[in-house]
Amino acid sequence: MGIKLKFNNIQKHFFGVTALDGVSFEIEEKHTVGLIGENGAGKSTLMNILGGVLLPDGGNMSLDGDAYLPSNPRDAAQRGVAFIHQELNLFTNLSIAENIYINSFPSLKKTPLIDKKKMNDSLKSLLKSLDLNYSPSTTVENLAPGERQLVEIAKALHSDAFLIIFDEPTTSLTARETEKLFTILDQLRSEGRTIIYISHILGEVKRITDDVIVLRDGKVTGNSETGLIEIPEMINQMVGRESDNLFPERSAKPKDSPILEVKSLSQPGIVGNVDFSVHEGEVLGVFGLMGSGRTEMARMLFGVDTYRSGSISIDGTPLPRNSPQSSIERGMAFVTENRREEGLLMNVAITENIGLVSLPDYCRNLVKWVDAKRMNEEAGIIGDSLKLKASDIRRQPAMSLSGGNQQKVVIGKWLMTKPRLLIMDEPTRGIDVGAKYEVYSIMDRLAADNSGILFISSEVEELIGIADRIVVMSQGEVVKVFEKKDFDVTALMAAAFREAVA
Amino acid sequence: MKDRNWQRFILKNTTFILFVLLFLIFGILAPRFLSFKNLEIILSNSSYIGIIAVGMTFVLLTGGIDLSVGSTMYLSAVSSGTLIAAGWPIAPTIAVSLLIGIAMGYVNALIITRLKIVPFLATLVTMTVGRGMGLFVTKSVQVDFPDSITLMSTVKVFGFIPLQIFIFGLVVILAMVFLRLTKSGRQLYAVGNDPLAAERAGIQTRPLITSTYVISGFFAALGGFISITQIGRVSAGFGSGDEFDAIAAAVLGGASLMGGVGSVFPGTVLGTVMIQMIQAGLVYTAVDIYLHPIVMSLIIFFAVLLDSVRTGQLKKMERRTIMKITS
Amino acid sequence: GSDKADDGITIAFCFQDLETEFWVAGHSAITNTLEAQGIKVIEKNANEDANRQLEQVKDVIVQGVDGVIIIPQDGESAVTIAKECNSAGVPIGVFNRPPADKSADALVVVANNEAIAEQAVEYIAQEAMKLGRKVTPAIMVGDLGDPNAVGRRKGFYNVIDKYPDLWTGAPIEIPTKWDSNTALANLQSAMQANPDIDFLFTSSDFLYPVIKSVLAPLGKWQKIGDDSHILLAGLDGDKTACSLQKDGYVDATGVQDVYAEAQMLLDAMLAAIEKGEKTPNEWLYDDGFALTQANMGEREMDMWGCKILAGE
Amino acid sequence: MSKVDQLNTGRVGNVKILGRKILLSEFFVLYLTVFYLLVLFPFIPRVFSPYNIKNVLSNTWPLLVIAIGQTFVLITAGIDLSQTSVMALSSIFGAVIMTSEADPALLSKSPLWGIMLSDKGGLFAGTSAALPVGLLVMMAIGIMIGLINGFSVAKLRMPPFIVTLVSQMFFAAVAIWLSKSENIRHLPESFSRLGRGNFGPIPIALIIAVIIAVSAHLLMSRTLYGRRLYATGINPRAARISGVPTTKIIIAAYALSGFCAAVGGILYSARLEQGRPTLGNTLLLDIIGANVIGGISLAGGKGKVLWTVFGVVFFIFLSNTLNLLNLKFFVIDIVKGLVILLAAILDVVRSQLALRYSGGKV
Ligand SMILES: Nc1ncnc2c1ncn2[C@@H]1O[C@H](COP(=O)(O)OP(=O)(O)OP(=O)(O)O)[C@@H](O)[C@H]1O
Ligand SMILES: Nc1ncnc2c1ncn2[C@@H]1O[C@H](COP(=O)(O)OP(=O)(O)OP(=O)(O)O)[C@@H](O)[C@H]1O
Ligand SMILES: [Mg+2]
Ligand SMILES: [Mg+2]
Repeated sequence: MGIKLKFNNIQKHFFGVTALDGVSFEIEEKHTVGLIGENGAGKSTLMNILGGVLLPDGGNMSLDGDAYLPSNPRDAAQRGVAFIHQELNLFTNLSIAENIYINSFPSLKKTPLIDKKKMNDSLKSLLKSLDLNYSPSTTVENLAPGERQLVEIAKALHSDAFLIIFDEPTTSLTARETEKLFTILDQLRSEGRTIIYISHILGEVKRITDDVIVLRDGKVTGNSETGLIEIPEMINQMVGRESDNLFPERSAKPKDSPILEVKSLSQPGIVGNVDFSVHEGEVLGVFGLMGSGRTEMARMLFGVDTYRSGSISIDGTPLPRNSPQSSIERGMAFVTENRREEGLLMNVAITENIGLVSLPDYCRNLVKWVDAKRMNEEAGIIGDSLKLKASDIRRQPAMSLSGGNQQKVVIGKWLMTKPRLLIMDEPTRGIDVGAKYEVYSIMDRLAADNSGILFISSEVEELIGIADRIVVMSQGEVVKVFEKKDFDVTALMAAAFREAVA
Repeated sequence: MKDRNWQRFILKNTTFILFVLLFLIFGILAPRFLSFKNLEIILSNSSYIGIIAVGMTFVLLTGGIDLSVGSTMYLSAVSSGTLIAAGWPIAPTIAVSLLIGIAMGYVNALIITRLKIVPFLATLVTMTVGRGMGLFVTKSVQVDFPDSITLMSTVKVFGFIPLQIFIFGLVVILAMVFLRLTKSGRQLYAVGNDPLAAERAGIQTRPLITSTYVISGFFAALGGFISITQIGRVSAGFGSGDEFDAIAAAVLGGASLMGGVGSVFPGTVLGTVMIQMIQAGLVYTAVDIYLHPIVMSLIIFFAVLLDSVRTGQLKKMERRTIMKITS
Repeated sequence: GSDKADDGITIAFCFQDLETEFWVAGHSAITNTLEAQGIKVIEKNANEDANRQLEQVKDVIVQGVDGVIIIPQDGESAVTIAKECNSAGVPIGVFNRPPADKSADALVVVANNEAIAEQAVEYIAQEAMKLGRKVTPAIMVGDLGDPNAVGRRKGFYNVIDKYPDLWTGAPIEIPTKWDSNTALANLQSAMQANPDIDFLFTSSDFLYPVIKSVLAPLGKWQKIGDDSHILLAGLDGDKTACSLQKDGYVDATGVQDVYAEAQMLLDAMLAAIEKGEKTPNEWLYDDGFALTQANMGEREMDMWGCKILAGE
Repeated sequence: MSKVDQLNTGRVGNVKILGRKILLSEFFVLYLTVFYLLVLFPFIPRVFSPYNIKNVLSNTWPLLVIAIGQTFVLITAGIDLSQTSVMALSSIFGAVIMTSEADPALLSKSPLWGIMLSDKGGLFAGTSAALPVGLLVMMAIGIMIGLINGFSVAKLRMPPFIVTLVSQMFFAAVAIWLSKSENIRHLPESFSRLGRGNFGPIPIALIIAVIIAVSAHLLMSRTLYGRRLYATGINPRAARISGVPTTKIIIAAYALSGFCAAVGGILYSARLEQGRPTLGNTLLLDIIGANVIGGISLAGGKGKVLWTVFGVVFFIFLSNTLNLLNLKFFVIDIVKGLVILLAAILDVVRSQLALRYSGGKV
């Protein structure tokens, strides 16, 4: 088999940060290659160069044996390279079909008009194969994040590219969708396409790739056949040290006194009769399939969305409806699942982002003078404790961080409020193993300090690893609450599918 | 279920329903208002600003703005006036004046896409310079147009459609087809929604943005010409302030200044015609002229309020239902 | 503030805009007369902004002009600007719109909008009486923020109120905002809503092309004497009005004599500069007149528009 | 850059560094204005005469105050087109309260006649309370209109452009209707002093403008409100979830804009010594233009008071010099447009350089 793609000494610097420092490796044709590395290791940057989004500062590439240097995404597409970005790249005001066909609309019998029927018909089976049960003419605005990610995938599958890049495609997908995606990847491979697959979930990488490339600080630190390398070794190559524990030991046991009590919360069509409580020192996991209503429930709890009936109380006192501000005053914190749109002020400095929620705590006197110095210091400390990888956190905008580090900023801004109850919606999505461990440790520390944590996740393993109890939701209702002793992957999955629950 | 569909229908068409209601209310207050002739007059008086507003919609869709349309109208009208006075035949004169519109649009586009100057400033510049150049030509003296031009406003296409309404209709249909059914049209929405993502998706944003300003300039010149056929005279203030009317019509029709949202039909057309209709209604019902703008702005405010309530309600209705519908 | 190096006289001419023929005529009357006498003219256009005009006048004072002539946006701002000139010791002439009061010293030429409108409308009233039936009057009102428009509307109403029995009802008011397109739309609506309108007064002559384009398709653009003729009167006295009146479409035109006004003002101004007066104070009156079908013979050449027409 | 490097690059390098510093400086628009004036100086030496400087500055203050109000709204990604009618309406109300005589021939048709206005003047005619009450009412009107705008935008979720366009139409018409198109004169001397008087050697208008500019600057850059204002402008959804009361922030921004417009209206009315129903109706593009030239983004989240100040100064000097140059009126438009274009181009070059060099520093 020939060489599909060759990187030779690729360099890329941003504002003094070295993102790629002489990256060289080759990818064999028809292989599926895993690309792994810590947050900020340079994976997305390398792919952006490959996809024509960025130009390298030095080095060269060759594709199919010819020199290759795309100056924009169109060039890349013409050379048969398709790219599913880490950040969703969809037009929310257009339909699914239009997003997929955005650059290749079929025309109606030699007129300049679009053949809508053809376009929509041709996609029906594709969407079905992805379990995306929407008409192709549905506007993307109406889709949940996970569903949007499926559209991105559909977009790449639909192109006839022979080199397809997946940059963390499963971050918004649950187990079932991920399985689906893997079947599709298999199919692509059998069609003879070459795939680059970036993920922080090393199990996935181990399972589906032929080769693994490891990046650390912009350099290649590992390059081997997947069969010849085990996960601990991958981690070793990624972080430069051994690590056997994926989850920290829980340092304290939950108390009996409840912090959050939710009683028959309902909103017609969305959630119904949700009852549960989070206790002091407890990590309460929430599991469910995509679209099971976990996010919506969390948003109601925090006061972002309205609900029709039921009660939410913190420390025994009911919470006013629909006011994130008073939720925060009562000690709640909320890491949303959508960091780009709801988590960060993208072009604002990192410290400002971290300080945003706790601003009132750094204000003096009547005019609410902000003590910027003190705030920046504290934000810096939080940043350090999260091992945030940035060159100058007072000036650098959040936008310039790697995906995982952005997530850390979001978590950081809530940690700064020293929350009593922290709601985390898919907080480990897109962050590397090391950072995940840190997030779990943070949860543990908070719990040990008597805070409560509501931890929404689609990864059963991490819930089992860190939660004290797990609530399983399906179709907007709480199906079952599992005690720690009953934790079991199959039982949890079964509950999520509502099998044998009755 | 039926109920819900009705609700949805009403919500989707509130602006149109309000339009019809207003028409009826004015009709009750002044029965002559309900005539076919009146409708024709309203449409005919909407056409020139409507055409400009259609062009403006294109620009707004990409998140831009075109303040120069009023000056473009003036400059191109002044040129055609000068050419006619110099003895040019009508057809090439019209062609030249439209070309001037295209040229102004192209200059806007160059300043915006090549020099990377924000649309507001870029078109503010062409607005002042354009007006200055027009004044340079006329020395502020009004330009009168011969009957051969003004008689065009009485031409009926197919024997019953007034020329200006016909052209307006044509512009609307073409624009609608372009925006809804062509590749460039859909890509325009994409660019307005997220320019960075559009770039990444491989869309050629620069020619697209250029085209919107060219279209806007062209329609400004065309609208200006339609206006001349109706009023026969171009004085130094011709077109000034029309940029705001055009933007207002488009925004009333639902276009967003942030880009990505808006439609030519019903949106902008309804916005334009609605303003014209209220204006006519106020004259029909003989409201004290000091109160005209007051009543007009209250009605527009109400229309926009209704629209935002409706959008909120629609969003709520279209929220996905997660729970299984039991029973 | 005259620190000028050369001996020539410099006069600043600050006008508020040149959007209609009337203002263009006023502008050329003043500049041509001045330049013919070898006087240097600095021109400033305030684009209908009283404040900008104040700023421009201050700017020309800085330049050490010998005199300032303004066409103010309105009477009140004229007072303020005149005071500015008084304190700088520069003679000021105010053209066409009189200062609201006499607290500042200025050379003022006044045309009385209200009176002129009244004269024109009075003629129509007399004509209407001859018809032996009631007449339905309508007025095209200018921009309500412009004092000229308001004065003309008042003059119109003075006559309407004087002959209450002559009219079928209250006049129909048609807003124009001094904008042709608005005027077109509203006149069309008004004619549709009140097909029996048979007397139309336009607050400015510049709207005649619009009036024609609305009335013609209705068959109402007819010469005097025709049964469907609508009594027409306007105000300004421009070229179009003159030719329409000659052709027998327009019954009467309120005229302010822009040339005579310019001459009066300039004479007074130059005399003051000659004498070294810094704050001359004198009011000169132009009562205007109405050029009607009845007095066309004698007074035609007193209307500036007719002079322009004849000159072409 | 190390010391040795600096020595080696020598004078050429120093000039380059200075050039770069100027280009990258926040004061760029100010430097640009100064440069522009220096270029013009040989042609119009009067530009630096004390009278002219005084004149230019006196034109600056009111516009500055109004433009700063606009800045608040622009930062929220909104726009306030109603500022001009705030000026007009507050001008009329202030005059109605303060005027010492009203001519029945002119004003008896006003809806306020007999209620707030008679031939003896306004409600507080001639009393010492006239000035303070008049000023308070004027500012209250500005704030009130701002609150209505803000409420419609933030609470009723209506688009800012159309909301403020409608309120511009509405309140401008109300001002004209209430005064039946007439200007109202005979305002107290103490009021006119605000526009043209001095406090010692310093014009009162300057003091007012500086107080407002400095407070606005501090408010935006140092206080909780300011931080939250930017956050709201950049990403309202993220801000709301982070506990920023975005609704209140936006409403306050519009109220501030209305307030500033009213203060501008006070200064302009005082200068013209009259209540004018059409005050400021042509000022809108200057207000927004000065902001945009200063670098404030219409897309929200970006801007500083200092930038607005420079933008206003640039605009005022531009029209002042064009006046002094004695160009034909139609040439003025052309030149004005081209100078703005040039300034805008330089600003683009500048921000691109800034992007490039900010990397060098870290
Ligand atoms: N536009 C940019 N401006 C400045 N720095 C950038 C930019 N893009 C990336 N970087 C920096 O380059 C480095 C590599 O980032 P990259 O996004 O490639 O990481 P990654 O491996 O994809 O991480 P993750 O797993 O978190 O997505 C990081 O330090 C990041 O901060
Ligand atoms: N039709 C829709 N219109 C707008 N937003 C929607 C719609 N459907 C879902 N969403 C949004 O998508 C998000 C996810 O929805 P939901 O809560 O049902 O999923 P979940 O159980 O959290 O699973 P996941 O987060 O994995 O998608 C929520 O923020 C919700 O508001
Ligand atoms: Mg990445
Ligand atoms: Mg979710």
